[in-house]
Amino acid sequence: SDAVARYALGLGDDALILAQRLGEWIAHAPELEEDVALGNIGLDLLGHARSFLTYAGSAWEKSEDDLAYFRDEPEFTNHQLFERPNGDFAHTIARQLIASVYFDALYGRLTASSDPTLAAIAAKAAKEVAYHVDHSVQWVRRLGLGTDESHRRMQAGLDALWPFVDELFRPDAAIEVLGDVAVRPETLRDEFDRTVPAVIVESGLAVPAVAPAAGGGRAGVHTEVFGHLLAEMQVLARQHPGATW
Amino acid sequence: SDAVARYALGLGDDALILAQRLGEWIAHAPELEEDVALGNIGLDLLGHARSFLTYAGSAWEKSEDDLAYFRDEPEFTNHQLFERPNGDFAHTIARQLIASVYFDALYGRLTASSDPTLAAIAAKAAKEVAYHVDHSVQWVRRLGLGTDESHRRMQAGLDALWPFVDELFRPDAAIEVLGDVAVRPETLRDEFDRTVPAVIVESGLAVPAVAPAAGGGRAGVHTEVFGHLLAEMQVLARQHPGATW
Amino acid sequence: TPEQLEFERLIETDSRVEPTDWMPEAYRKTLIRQISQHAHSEIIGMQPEGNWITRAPSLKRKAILMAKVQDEAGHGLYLYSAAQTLGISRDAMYDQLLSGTAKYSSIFNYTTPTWADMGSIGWLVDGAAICNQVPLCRCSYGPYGRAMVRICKEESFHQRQGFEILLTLMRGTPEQQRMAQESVNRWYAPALMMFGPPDGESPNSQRSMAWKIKRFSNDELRQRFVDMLVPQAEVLGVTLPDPDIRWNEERGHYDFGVLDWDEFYEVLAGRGQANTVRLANRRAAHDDGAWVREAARAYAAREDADRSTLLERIA
Amino acid sequence: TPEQLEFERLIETDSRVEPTDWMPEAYRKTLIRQISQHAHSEIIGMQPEGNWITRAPSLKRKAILMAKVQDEAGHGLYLYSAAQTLGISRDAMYDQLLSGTAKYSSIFNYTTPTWADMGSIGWLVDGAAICNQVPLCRCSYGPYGRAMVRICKEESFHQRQGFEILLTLMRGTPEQQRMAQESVNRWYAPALMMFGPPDGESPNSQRSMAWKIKRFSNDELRQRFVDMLVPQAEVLGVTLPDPDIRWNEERGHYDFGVLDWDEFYEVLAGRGQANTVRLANRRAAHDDGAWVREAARAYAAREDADRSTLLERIA
Repeated sequence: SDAVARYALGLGDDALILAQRLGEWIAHAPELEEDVALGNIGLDLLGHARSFLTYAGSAWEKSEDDLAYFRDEPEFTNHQLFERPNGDFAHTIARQLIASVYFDALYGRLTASSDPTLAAIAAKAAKEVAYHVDHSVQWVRRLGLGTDESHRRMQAGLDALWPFVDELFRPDAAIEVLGDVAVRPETLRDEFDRTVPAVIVESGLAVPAVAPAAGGGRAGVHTEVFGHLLAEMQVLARQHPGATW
Repeated sequence: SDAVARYALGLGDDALILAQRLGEWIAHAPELEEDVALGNIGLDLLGHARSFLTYAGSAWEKSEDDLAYFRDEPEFTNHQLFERPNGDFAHTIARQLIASVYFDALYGRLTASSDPTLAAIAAKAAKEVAYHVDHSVQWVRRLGLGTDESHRRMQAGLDALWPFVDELFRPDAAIEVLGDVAVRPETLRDEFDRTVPAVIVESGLAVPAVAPAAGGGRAGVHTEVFGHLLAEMQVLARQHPGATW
Repeated sequence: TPEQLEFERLIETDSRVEPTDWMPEAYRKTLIRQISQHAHSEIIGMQPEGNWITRAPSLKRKAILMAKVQDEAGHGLYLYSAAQTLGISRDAMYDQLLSGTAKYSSIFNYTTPTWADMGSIGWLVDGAAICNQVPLCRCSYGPYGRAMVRICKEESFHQRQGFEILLTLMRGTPEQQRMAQESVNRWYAPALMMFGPPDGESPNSQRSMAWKIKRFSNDELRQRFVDMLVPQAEVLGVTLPDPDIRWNEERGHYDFGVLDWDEFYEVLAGRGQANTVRLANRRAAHDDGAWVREAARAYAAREDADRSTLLERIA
Repeated sequence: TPEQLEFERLIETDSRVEPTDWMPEAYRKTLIRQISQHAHSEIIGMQPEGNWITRAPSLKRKAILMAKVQDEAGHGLYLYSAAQTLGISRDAMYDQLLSGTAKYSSIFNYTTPTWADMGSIGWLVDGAAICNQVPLCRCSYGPYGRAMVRICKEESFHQRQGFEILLTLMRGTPEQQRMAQESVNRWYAPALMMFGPPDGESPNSQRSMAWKIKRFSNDELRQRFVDMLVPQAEVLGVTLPDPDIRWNEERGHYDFGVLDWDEFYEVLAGRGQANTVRLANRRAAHDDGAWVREAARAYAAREDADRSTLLERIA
């Protein structure tokens, strides 16, 4: 149905846009092992995105590429967190910590969806994001407890990304109506609050006390960096409309 | 004639692409005075670009915007120096030093062009680039002689941009045939060599000893960053072909 | 005291108070707060428009936009200078901005997702700013009043350019028209809120008016703005997103609907679209540029020392 | 010496030399140079393709490209490990790369202005690499030979993907076909030069062949490559940019034209399209990441200390 497709679209956009950001890191990571690790995570997310977008598109006779390359900014429904710039490695890790724990909680629950396709995608994705959680937790710890500079940068990264946490867990009327098919975002907040602040504190860092941003990603409202991201992502596909690659 | 138009196009592309890079600085400069200064320089260059492109386009019944927004990468004929990324402030200043002295020498001579339009554009531009030279020379001095860090960064900036100097002064068969209309690039090298190395040395820095890059900007060969720059610059105009703004 | 009487006389006779004149501490503080907030607004206000410089859809528009954003930096510098005459340093003001203790106009916490926002900011935001600022040209404090004269001239130029952007879009393709209307829909109410809360909820206004810093109340200025907008919207062909707008023959003004002040207070409290991003960007620029400013200082100190040595040798 | 005899026996009988075996110093040095250059090439080789990850024109291609570039980082790590068995540290090798004293394959100093270059790199550059590397699977030094077995498997996968990219373009729009042909025109000759100078001008080859590090001469491998390319180009429908290519019945091979070695030596001397940019990018990544690596070291040291304290307390 259209409502299920829109739900899948949101999940697909989240994964796609974060994968796009991680793709920017490749060949620029602080060490080769991280080129591999960030590439792996990006690839996993891209895989999730493709599954969700293909499923969403099946309701509208659109391909994953129609959706990824030929929608404009207000039609993208990813949460704003995922489009935020990479910043330094600590910023990226802060975004990864929030994102991975969110995905982990979400996919864990979505595995029980009454929609078998969503359940199957989530089951596969859940295994992969568990590794992503590990990766980010280890780095938050290393950077939080490493040197003065890494501590300062890690805290700055958390502070910069924290305003975008709230949006992930806001109630969404479009999801309410889906019943057992979808996971109500507000029900995931507990798991996030049990995990992430503990990691932060154990790493010698402070849970940021900052006001949440207004958000609106699921409704197509994005931060100013997003238009630039899309310009780059879509440039070639749009130069050759209708072409096959 | 077509040959004169192609010459003007090259000059226009040089100014346009450097203006685009300087536009990226605005609201991110190290101090407000530099937001103003880099903005001013960018605006001047954009003005030169518009004059040259309008003149070039008049031979082909194309507007400045047709040329700026609807050519693809291999049709842009700017030298590679101007498309190189901003890097840190020292990189930008290194690029400005090379660019401004080059423009200063070029426009000074082009004022005597037998083509009255080129001569008039050059005469106006020459006055403005004299200020750009001052601005960059002062900053090279401040950064070269300022602190250890600024010295290190300024040297790194010069080292990174120096491979792109050579291309500016290579003989160009397309210019040879233009006689008194154009300035043969190789004839500008002397003035550059009299000015820039002296500034570098007086600022306590070393003239880089690095191999020149292969170049080819005038023939449409660009460095890998250029496609990304174009994607951003042209995105909106291309989304609305034929629209007026 | 005689100074106090002299100050009161200056205010009463609509003369200017100058930096060297005696003034009440509260007057000074009020001005410092207002002028520095105004300066901060110019500086933060560079960001929403700066967002489109690299993507402006024509070279002419790119040039106009670059010049405009640069004007804003210039206004900021000019206003910081005016505030400095009241005995506060630019660094101190700038630190207040970066630490989040000083405010800037809440309007700049909205974002610019489309090119049409370059039009709406000019027409609506600069338009509201002008309504606010024209009376400030007669402000009792001399340096601020004079700064505003110059700034108002440039702002009205900016407003015309914004109007022109929207006009071109409204005469363009259906897509461009939609883009313009959608943008006006987003900016209209926030622009009206730029004049501040309704008069009943604006406690400091009274005193500022007595001191002739402020000349009209928030609601008076808002009314003036709406009266100006409605005919301009008709020329543009855009619909203002308020079904309650209608001409009131009796009042000689346009009536308009009640604004959603809850949203205003949300943004003011830091929960707008871009509050944290705006400050973070400004801080990043400041931090990334620290080594440059340090180098400039070190170089200047060295030059001074060289000059002293030279003078000593000559003597 | 008996060790020397044993080494010679291993070489003669096509057995593997292992890290714990005695080996001549020159053999060790040659291998270190070759393996580390190979590793560096994988690392620098991430850049020309990394350039298109954010712009890949379909999600499938984006995934394949990300996986490929990541494989290259993996190959680099794998090869550094193989070289380490010869008694050189990864940091030492990496420093040689960053300081410009070590070389990497000159082919990666060419740039990738179009998407079709993702096809040409796969088909031509990886194709040439495979021709070079398949014989290396039988290299006399064990760890290198075994590394090559794994790498060759992945490379031939990459080559197929590159072929597929070009095939899709050649079956696409006229613009796509032009893009593919133009790209092949640029990459063909540089790919042929990947095998190194003509045999007459390649002084070190002889010894490497005697040591069974290398199994075929540069020209033999180049011929093998051309023989492989010609029929594949026919399937693709692209023209190889060499008018002298024709089948030589007598030799049982394709004849081909003389290459412009001047350009090769220009690029080798640092005057290619991207030499300085490639190294500068790698250095920037290394410098920007210094604080991360330092933090990781400090954290690890702290963890070790904690563990020792814990053990002491238990004891």
